[in-house]
Amino acid sequence: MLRKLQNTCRQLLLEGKVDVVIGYGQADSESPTHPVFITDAKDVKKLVWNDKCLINLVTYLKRPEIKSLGKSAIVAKGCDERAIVVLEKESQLERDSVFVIGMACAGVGQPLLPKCKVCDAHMPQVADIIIGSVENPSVDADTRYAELKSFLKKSPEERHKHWVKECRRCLKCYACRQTCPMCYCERCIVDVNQPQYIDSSASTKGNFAWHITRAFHLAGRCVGCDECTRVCPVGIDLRLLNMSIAKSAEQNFEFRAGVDPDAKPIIGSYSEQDREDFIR
Amino acid sequence: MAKIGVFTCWCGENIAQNVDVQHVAAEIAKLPNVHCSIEYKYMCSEPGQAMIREKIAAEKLTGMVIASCSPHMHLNTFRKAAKNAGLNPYQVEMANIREHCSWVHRNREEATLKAVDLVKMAVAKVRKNQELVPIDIPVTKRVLVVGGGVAGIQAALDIADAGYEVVMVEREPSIGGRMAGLSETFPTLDCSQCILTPRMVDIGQHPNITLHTYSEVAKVEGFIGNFKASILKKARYVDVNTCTGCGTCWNSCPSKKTPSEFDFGLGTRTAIYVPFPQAVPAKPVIDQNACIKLTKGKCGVCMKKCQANAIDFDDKDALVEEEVGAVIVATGFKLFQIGKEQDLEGQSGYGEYGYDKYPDVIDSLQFERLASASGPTNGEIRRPSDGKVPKNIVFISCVGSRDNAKGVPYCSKVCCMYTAKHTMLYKHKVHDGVAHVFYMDIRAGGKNYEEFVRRAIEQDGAQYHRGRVSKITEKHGTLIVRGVDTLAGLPLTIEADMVVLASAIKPTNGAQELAQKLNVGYDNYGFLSESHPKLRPVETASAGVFVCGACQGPKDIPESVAQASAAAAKTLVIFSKEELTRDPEIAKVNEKVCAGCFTCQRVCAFNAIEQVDIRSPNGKLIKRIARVNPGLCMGCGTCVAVCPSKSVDLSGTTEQQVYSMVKSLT
Amino acid sequence: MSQIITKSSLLRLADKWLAEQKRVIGPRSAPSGQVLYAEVEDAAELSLAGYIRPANSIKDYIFPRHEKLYSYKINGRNIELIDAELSTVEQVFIGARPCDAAAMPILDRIFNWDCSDDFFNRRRELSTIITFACKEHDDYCFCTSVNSGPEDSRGSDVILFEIDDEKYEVRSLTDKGKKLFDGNTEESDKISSVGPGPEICFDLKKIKQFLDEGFESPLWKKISLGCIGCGVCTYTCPTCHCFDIVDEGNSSGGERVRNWDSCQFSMFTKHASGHNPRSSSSQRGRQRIYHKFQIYPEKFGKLLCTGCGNCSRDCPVSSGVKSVLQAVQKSIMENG
Amino acid sequence: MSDEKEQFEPKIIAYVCNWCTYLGADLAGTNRLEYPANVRIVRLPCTGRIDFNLMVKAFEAGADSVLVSGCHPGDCHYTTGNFHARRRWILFRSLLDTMGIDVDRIHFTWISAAEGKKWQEVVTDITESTRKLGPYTAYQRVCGES
Amino acid sequence: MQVGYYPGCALHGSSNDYEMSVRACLSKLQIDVREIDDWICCGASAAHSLNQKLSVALPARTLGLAERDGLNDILAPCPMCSMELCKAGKALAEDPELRVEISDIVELEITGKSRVLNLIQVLQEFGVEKIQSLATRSLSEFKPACYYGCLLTRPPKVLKFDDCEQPESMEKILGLLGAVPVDWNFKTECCGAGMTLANEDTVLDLSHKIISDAIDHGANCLVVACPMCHVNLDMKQAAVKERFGVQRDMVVYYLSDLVGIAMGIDEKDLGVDRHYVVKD
Repeated sequence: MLRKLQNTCRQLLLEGKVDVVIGYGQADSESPTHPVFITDAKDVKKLVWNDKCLINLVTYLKRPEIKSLGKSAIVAKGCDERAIVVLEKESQLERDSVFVIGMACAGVGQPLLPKCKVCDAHMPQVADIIIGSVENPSVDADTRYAELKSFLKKSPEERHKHWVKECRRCLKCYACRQTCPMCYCERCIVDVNQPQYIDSSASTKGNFAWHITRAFHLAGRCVGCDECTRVCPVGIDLRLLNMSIAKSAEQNFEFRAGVDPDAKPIIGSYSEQDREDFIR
Repeated sequence: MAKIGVFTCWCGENIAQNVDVQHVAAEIAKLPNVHCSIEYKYMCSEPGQAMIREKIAAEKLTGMVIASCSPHMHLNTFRKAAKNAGLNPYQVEMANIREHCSWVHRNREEATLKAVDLVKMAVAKVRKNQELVPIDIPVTKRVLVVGGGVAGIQAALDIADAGYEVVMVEREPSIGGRMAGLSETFPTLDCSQCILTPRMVDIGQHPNITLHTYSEVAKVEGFIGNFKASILKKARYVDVNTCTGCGTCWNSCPSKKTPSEFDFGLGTRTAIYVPFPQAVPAKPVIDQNACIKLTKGKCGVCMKKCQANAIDFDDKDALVEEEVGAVIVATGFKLFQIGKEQDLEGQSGYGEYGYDKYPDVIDSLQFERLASASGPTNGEIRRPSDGKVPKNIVFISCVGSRDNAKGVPYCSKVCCMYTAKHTMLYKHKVHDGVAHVFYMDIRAGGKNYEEFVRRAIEQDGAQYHRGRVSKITEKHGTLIVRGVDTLAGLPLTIEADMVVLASAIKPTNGAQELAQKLNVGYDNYGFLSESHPKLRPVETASAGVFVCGACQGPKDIPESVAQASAAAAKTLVIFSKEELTRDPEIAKVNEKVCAGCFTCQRVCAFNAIEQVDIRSPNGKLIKRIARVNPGLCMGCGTCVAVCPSKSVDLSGTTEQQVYSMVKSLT
Repeated sequence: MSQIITKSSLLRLADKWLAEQKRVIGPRSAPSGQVLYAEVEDAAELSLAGYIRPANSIKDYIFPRHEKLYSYKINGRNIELIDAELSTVEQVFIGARPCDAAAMPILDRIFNWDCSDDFFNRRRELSTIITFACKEHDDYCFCTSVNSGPEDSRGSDVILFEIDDEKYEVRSLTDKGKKLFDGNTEESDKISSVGPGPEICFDLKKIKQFLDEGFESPLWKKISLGCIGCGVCTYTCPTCHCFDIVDEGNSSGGERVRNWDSCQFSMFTKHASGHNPRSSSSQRGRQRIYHKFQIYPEKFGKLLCTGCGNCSRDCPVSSGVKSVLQAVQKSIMENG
Repeated sequence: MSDEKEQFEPKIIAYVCNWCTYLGADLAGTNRLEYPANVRIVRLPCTGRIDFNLMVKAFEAGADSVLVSGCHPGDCHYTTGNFHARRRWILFRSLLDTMGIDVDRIHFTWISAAEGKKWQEVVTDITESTRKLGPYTAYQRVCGES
Repeated sequence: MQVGYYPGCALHGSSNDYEMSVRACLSKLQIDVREIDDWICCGASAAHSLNQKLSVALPARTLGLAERDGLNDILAPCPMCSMELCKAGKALAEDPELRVEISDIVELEITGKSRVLNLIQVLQEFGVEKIQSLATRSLSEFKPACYYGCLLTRPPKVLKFDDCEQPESMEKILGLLGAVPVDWNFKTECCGAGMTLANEDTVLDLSHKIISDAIDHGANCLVVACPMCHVNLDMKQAAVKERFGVQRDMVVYYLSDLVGIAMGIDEKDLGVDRHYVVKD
């Protein structure tokens, strides 16, 4: 697989199809992978592919520094790739401005990341080329949201306490925001102080408001790559929040972000039949 | 630094009774930025307003709050007052301490407490208010009228007579619409064409009216005051300018077999034809499917015969652009297709009536042609099958109307009247004939309408049977009509020579497509939606687009005409100013921070948000952002709620204003 | 001769401090598995072994990420200011790492340079830092490359050396430290020490040279490409100390607070005018290195880095001071 | 304690649309329909304008309950605003539920300009139910913490 | 092609000639006809007038049996039966609660998914052209008036195989087999059906209208697909003749009779000789 990957990228660069390849590199087999940006065909050997390739590189497609490098090819797992679908839907990139190298992937991380255990995107869908091949398991919604389900067994009070605890830890380092491929706003609402939507302090109040906002701004957009959770230095399980909206979206609107390129975004569309049992 | 004046109103006892207004005024006086806080018996009264004006001038107020009744009651009153005193009217806010407070709370302490809060909120808001200036949009003083029926004609003439240009688009080769095909009209029985054709001629000759017949609206862009419509002129193969309408061509055309659309198939026409003698323009078109030259390549008789050599077989469809400031939709109606419309799967709606199976079962518009002096039988009632004059004729009303199972649930409104009319016309022409009517109810609401129906029954002896017809069968050339007379409580079988079905009224074909082009809503049946059933009956969801006539719902001629004039009046309101003034309380995009996700565009019900490219001086695309079209935005603010970066805000209810209101409650 | 304490009695001691209403702060594993410095209510919560170092640093409790400076009440037109009272709680850090403790003198200089910061100083006074010398290190550690090391005792009041799973050797360095342990240790002849620590991975002199000339070097752009612009490195760094002061409140009053801020945020240097002198992530990445290895040293003669490696260890994309400086070193080797 | 509960006057912040619910409340006034004085109305053009941040802010401002109300589906003055709003609420409620925020303290209603009576009932019911729930101390504690 | 077979009471009693005809015809077409084991009465016109639940439960049990035996398509040659089965199936498919309740009552798992077909539908399913290809003789001497009666095409919401007011399907089938169906009025007229014994006058009157209209429009025979219609038009024809003096006898065939004849089946095997009115 790795050879095919490297050859593909070499070709792309030599033929001038792309100016930069966004991929995974690694200092040595022990250390974690890091992003590499290859502009010279002879550097493709720097590319690696293994179960340490956790980062969702799609987030770089939104960064001006990377855009300025020209047309890019990107190494993407099935789960990462969904972010590209959403970014296209939201006019953040033109599909043909990026060459997607889809990697067949049966899961990454040691131990396997939680998302991989319930992943149904082992094989990329919209990639321009797919390298390798694995069985694409079908996962039912119950399994997909099992973690959330068990969390919701807690009483509302317990749940509230849980999040208060988590928010006390939060440093407001915004790693969750910065790493998210969907957080491409030029000015994040949390950086606005006229009006002050969200207290900028890393106080429990400020953190609480922040995490509600972050999660809800991703409603119908979060593709569940879980980067926010992975990068959190104090280990807040933001996955649960993202999941609670994703689940609602799937249950109420049969919608999963980034899965069906033709589906209408749920924020910005509506059905007269939308449920309103909670409305008096 | 804001200088705010707060004026608390007693509203006589209305407020003062349950709210301690002095206390409120005193409390509010303590607030920062509040320069004066005054209570008075009647703020809305002239002395009250005078006081307000003085204060504004004296204290040089930059904003003010009126604590009194509902803003829906007096906001404009006080904004005017402010304006007269030189304060920007949008610096005025109201606190509703009457409807929302003194009138609904008996406990004086609580009510007073709440009143103070309400005023605090208003002060907090006005602190953040900005001066707003109404937006001016240039207006193209031309109107596009879609549909050349009686409604369209009326609207067009009204506007043209007022001195503005009108562009009329008609799908058929001639204007006139449905009314041109009618015989006489209820309740006066005056000849339809006699009253309509002069109006048609006026349209044709009016210096302010550009007429596009045999044309359709292909596309409409833009917004109120500034529409751009592209109109598809179908190939006519006849040069309207050189053609004199002498008639040689259609008299000599060898292809005569085509069923006439105008006569609903009861007569035939030639391939080159004018739909009816009084057509406007009185110039023919060539039916490319019937023309021998155009189908088989040889013939061209008309071309040879034409003195003016106006025939051009190479004619092509063409697009013309028209710039207009308003659009009036008057596309009219068609009849429910009996036995053809699969309104309910497995049912062909009224197959049991054998329409299309028995030639002598016809619909009401066909009957109009039979009864019309200009019709295929020159006004004699003769049945299609054998030209025999029917001695027994049955009219069935509500065919499709008021029928959830097989038709449409609504009442088509005019059938009761024209059915009564039909019985009269029939009796006046066939004195020894008998006219039977099967009906559900007789709905004759309208000036002289009920009297008209009574006349049909009492003077012209129409036999009315309250009940439905279950089946029509045929035996030796007579139609066996079996139904029930629910008043008599007996089954009823009538041997008829001819049956006329009063078919339901539906919007004409293509009405929905047109509505989509204009961003106008329509109901389940395709009738265009007015923006308010009571108060804005001719306006639509998209500003500058008006509806009139049967495309908005079943209507008779007087109603259609009245509504057409209403639409014309509304259009003239727009044209009455050089520039259109729009409420400035609309959305605005902060283009610096907009990331261009266009969620706002998706939620906008008025297509008010467009995508704009921001380019560097050397033309390089920097980014694509959203921009609000002030001509279209209605100020709902849905875009604000969905914008994740809050790059769009709503003037008059900015995020700043709302948040400071909420914060003021702590 | 040396002083010894058993693990169990150390924990008992910690419980005693808790009983004395002292705040005890030490490594504790979070639900997610991360080990973080946190306030404990029971010595048993402490996890003293089995990891390299906590993901955060002890600075959190001396220079907290969110701190009230004063509060204000608005009553009609008059506004009343209320001073925030200084902390009064004694706090004991147990199980700090030398690279945490060594940051304290560095911060002291900052918070007492042009004016002395009462909030900070009071917390320092009230803090006693018990450090664990490092027996182990990982690829991220580079203390030895920045003039520190696994037994660096700067900033510590007490430093403990693990003898075996049971015992520590106690070296009290200050009276504060002594007071805590007096009477709770046994005499012993064991003198323990730890290994040499990580091998030196870049040459400070070379780095210094490069910084002197290399401000405009294209290298900065290259090595910052991967940065996603979060604040993890600065917020988990024992020495980073930038902060922002804001008012938070409503119509009836509020607080003026001091929050951590990060030079890695694009907003950090954004002017009201909209102009941003450090608009690109390469400028921001460069800034952090210059601050640590040139600007601060030029002012205070010391480095603004203790080589703890948190910046890389916690970095979402595994970048950080070490890898950057190694890259710098490499480029020097390659093209002088 | 129970006595205090009796005394407790909940603070309720209502975000209502200008064309239906606000007028409904006006009608309640014109008809002199009495209801508890605990509600503070914020008038917005349309439910579509009401962002979730506003509800969070209301709690931060010490509200014990929040009411969001607008035109019945299909009656929206701006044709579709309330449909978009409804969709967001569906998603937002599931998030709040996960965060253990008391969904019994966020009320959504459709109240038309003709339903002054309904406005009276809704406000009365919400006030009473909130009185029973007591002050929203859980959230206020969050806001208190530094 | 395989169909479950639900004869219903009529075909096992008064109208066993119909059963003969259907079985003979279908076996010639090599359609595997499986009689549903242990089927019970459909409730016909009686049940729903007594007890709504009973009127669902009776046909439901038969449906349940069919599902148990894995029969997806059920042929009910009697329109009354097929309508009852259709209605029950529809009700069960649309109302999960009812499904649970009824399944419980009849002690069978019912989904309501199995399709219920009448004779015409089965022939359509099999393929009219295919029948034509199997035909050995032309029906050119037959000028049938195809009589559907009041039930065969109803309820239209359920039975969508033909237009409910102006049906054509029988004409199509017979037309292809060479017959010359006449265009006439009373295709979907009621024959009095259940009134045979209760109110003979009405039945005779209605039957007379039907027969004479057929004759008026030049038919030389009637074709039906309903046991009840056959009884009223065939068995009662003598009585009709006696009362109204119809000019001549009209043989009343079942659809399957003529299809069978076209395929060269002996009239005896089709039970045509058992009719009251026979060709002289």
